[in-house]
Amino acid sequence: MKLGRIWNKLATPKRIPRFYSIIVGIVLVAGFIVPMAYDNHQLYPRPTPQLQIDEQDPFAPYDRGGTPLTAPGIVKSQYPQFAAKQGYVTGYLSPISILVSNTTLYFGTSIYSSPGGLIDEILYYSRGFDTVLESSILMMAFVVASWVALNFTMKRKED
Amino acid sequence: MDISILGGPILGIIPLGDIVLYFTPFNLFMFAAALAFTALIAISSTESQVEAEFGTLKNREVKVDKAEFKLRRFLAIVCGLATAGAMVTGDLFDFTLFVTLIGIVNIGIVAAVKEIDVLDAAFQYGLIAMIGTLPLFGGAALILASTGTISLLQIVQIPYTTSLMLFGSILFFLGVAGETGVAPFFATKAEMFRTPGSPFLLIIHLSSLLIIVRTIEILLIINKPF
Amino acid sequence: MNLMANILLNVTIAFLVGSILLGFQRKVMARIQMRPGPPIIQHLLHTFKFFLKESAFPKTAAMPFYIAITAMLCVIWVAAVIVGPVTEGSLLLFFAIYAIHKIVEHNAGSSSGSPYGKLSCVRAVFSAAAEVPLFAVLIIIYLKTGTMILSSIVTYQNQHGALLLSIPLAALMFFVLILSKSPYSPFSITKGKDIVSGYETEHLRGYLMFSESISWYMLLWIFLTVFIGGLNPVGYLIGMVIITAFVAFINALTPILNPNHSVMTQVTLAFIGIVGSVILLLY
Amino acid sequence: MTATVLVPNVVSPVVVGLFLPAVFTGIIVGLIGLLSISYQKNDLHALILTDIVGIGMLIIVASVGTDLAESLVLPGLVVELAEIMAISEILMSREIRKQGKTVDLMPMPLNLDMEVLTTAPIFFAIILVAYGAFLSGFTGGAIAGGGILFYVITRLARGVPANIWEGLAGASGIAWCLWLVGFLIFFVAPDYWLLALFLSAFGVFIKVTFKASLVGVMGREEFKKE
Amino acid sequence: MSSILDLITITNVSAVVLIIGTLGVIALPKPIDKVIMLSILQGGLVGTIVAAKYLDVAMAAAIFDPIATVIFLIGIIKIDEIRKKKAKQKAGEEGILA
Amino acid sequence: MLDIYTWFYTGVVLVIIGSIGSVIGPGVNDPVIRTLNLEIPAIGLSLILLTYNSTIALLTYIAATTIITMILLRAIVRLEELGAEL
Repeated sequence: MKLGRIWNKLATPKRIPRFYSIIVGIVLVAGFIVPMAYDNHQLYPRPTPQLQIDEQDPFAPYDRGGTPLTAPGIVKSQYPQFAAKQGYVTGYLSPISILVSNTTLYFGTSIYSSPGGLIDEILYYSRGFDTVLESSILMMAFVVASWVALNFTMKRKED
Repeated sequence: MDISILGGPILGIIPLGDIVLYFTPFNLFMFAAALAFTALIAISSTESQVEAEFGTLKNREVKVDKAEFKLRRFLAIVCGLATAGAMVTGDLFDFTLFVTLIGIVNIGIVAAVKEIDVLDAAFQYGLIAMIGTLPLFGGAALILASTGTISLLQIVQIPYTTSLMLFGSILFFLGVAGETGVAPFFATKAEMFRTPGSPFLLIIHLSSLLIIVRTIEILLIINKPF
Repeated sequence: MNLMANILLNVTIAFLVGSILLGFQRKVMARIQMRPGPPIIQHLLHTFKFFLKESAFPKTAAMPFYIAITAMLCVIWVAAVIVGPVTEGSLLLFFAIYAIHKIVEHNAGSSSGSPYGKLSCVRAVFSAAAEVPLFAVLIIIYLKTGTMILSSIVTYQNQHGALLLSIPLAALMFFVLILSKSPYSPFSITKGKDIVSGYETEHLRGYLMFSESISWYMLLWIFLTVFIGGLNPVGYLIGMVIITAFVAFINALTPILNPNHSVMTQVTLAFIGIVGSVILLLY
Repeated sequence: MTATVLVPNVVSPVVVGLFLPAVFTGIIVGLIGLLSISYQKNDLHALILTDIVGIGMLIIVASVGTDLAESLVLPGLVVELAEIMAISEILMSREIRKQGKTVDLMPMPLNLDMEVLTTAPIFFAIILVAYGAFLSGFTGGAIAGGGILFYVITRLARGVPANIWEGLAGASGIAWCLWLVGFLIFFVAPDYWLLALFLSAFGVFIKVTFKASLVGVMGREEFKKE
Repeated sequence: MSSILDLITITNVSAVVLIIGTLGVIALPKPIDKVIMLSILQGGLVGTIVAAKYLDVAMAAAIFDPIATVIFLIGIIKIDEIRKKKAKQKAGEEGILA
Repeated sequence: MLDIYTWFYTGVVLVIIGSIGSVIGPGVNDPVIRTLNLEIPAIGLSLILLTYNSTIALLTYIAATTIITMILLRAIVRLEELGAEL
């Protein structure tokens, strides 16, 4: 029975990733003909690329307004009612950051990746749960990899 | 459209910033089931597998050794919690991360075994899980691009379905199928179940089936046929 | 009526009717195969007998788990009765219940440590891949009626006629699913006689048979409610007897398929069913 | 001087214009990767090629072009990294098992007399760790971790990895708890948001740093076997 | 004339360098040559980042690029050694057989 | 403004050529060469991230690529050492 043989072949572990990738590939090809309408009313929109840097903003490209500890920055989140201190993280600058941003125009990213800043607001506050998961994923991967490495690939004890 | 025609009326929400968890009877049932099984796993010991040996009349007993047992139980509990979380989350991207976490933990549960066949299956499943991140995250991103939001409670209020949303959700479904490794790419996963340690194997199966069921709810929320 | 009493009544009905239907199925099969066969109430008697017998636990079993898994099977099917006849809740919940049923089936096999149970477990995982797509007919129903709530589906059918006529392929898919859940069916690879009935050999049979009866009743109940709709109790009973007899005919005349082929047959049927139904819906 | 546009109402037309080319690029790259995997017989090559698929995924996510998209790229990246690590380890474990115990890996003295390798490590490591500490948070962790990793790989000393390992892993676990506490403070006591922010930022920083340096320990064992 | 000179900006030069590096990495057969071309490629990346005026990112990139190069060098040398050793072993075995 | 498009399309070209190169480029049957070629799409992606001004993502990506390279090379060397037939 020919059909039976095809079914048997498809059930071999080694073939399945290949089979799966073919299926995903076929679906992806459909992406070329699907009309793609981009909704420009997005959450957390950002200014045109390079706009802030061209205007010599020391906090480019992550300047969203606000003054440290007094006024919150502008954040367009989904549920502002669920985040009591929204915008404060964005507006926060650590003392070092204030110092450095006064001396140079090209401070850019580093200021905002120190505690405070827009990405911190999203990563730790409004979408903080995502980061919990994300670091859990990393941790689990490390648990798995390090366990296997310690017990099998590095020590290679008899077992 | 209202979310209550799918899983029943909303019984409550837990807001965590932009990520809002919601409970309908449907979500609550699966949440409770996942937690119940996780609790069961936490207190159970493993079985020892008895196999007949070739050529003699003796039996061979395959046991899970202590260190391996602890690691696998830990991973299984994490997997159970992740499944429970995925059942109630109301955020598309949060869901994808839960699914990925489940995928990696599933690989981990069988990664410590000694059978080559099982390891091979785990590796192939891992490959699928890695390929699956493209449709999974890509699909979520396309849905975000087409709707402007990834909160399911917001998406459900959009009255129409664009073709990009449909395309995104097909990709998303493929991604979930790859990440959890059940239908229709079943053989890799079934091969993994030959190893001893049944409570842990339960969680692999539990997570993938419940995730598939939940994905179907999510897809029905995103795509509105009428 | 008091909710608690309602649940109790419905569970009792489900159990009794389910058991007798399963007994009836055996009888029909026996007659087709020119045997006298056991009496119709045999399944019911068996269940009681197993509740009274002393239980034995294998030394190799994974302990609290081994017992809890059978209790879990009972719990989920009682939950199904609550969602179904008692509150007429969401179809998606049935989907979830069915998924957990597959999980329990799988783990009942692996928790005893017996190699036969293990094979049954591996096959349960196999067959899950086929049965979950089959269960996805619920989505076709949703696409057709625009709701997942059972009471609304019944109302829809009162207005537009039975779904059996408008989406026959979906009904066929669901029927294949029912078929695969019946004893001695060509798709029952998890309980095949080649692996000594799989997980069923080892476990507390009383609980297993109890939930088996309820699950059989519930599957038929869902089929009748969703595809024919608005029946009175007598109508339900007649419908169940007819389907059981029909299933018995099929089971008596077919062998058990090889696991791969069983799964792939189901997947192929599911594929045909889903694609066909979607095409029918679009027209 | 501050910018004229802080937060626009709608996404800038430049980004909207780039959306289609970016998504198509992502799809094309994904297709190339998928096709190559589909005819790839060798498992190691298939693993390497999944990286391409991951790049396709990141392009599609980035194409949305908002701040949200950027913060979604980060998890995508981490998932990719995590899965590659776990799966490559499983592949090695499988192969070692396949070869059997008799295959003794011959210790291979590695004579690398390159100037770069003796002077560069400390310098680079110090710079990177300092820079990472200054950045803190997610990126800081990655950068400082990279520094330690580099140092550990190239260092000639060959210590006892298991002990260091457990210490590092424990530290990163504590850091993870730190970060969880920070996250909870945000919602339980929003008035202490500054404390929460610092806990989160440094928790993640320490965690990511130690994770990356664990890779280094793994690598040292690999390359510096005497 | 000046219009042509206008084209010589950091961006365009980096783009050209990037393309050259790409072709080099793909086309050259030997791993060591590839590593050298990779450095050119990374130089192009740093140039582009500088053109975007993100100096601190450029700094990080400039630090990480040599690290990647060194990792590649270690890997290549190591793998070369293994292959040589294997070839020698094989030759030795054949010698014994002969 | 033109700069943005230059970066973006250079990135696109790099990503596509690079991935084709690491799939069917000369000598890619050697895993080391394949990993080396994989650096090209990685740099292309960096350019695309730069276009969208996702600087923090870019920074993290540059760091992560190094780690991924390291992991892959470790696997390659180890498997080569084993003489594994995959």
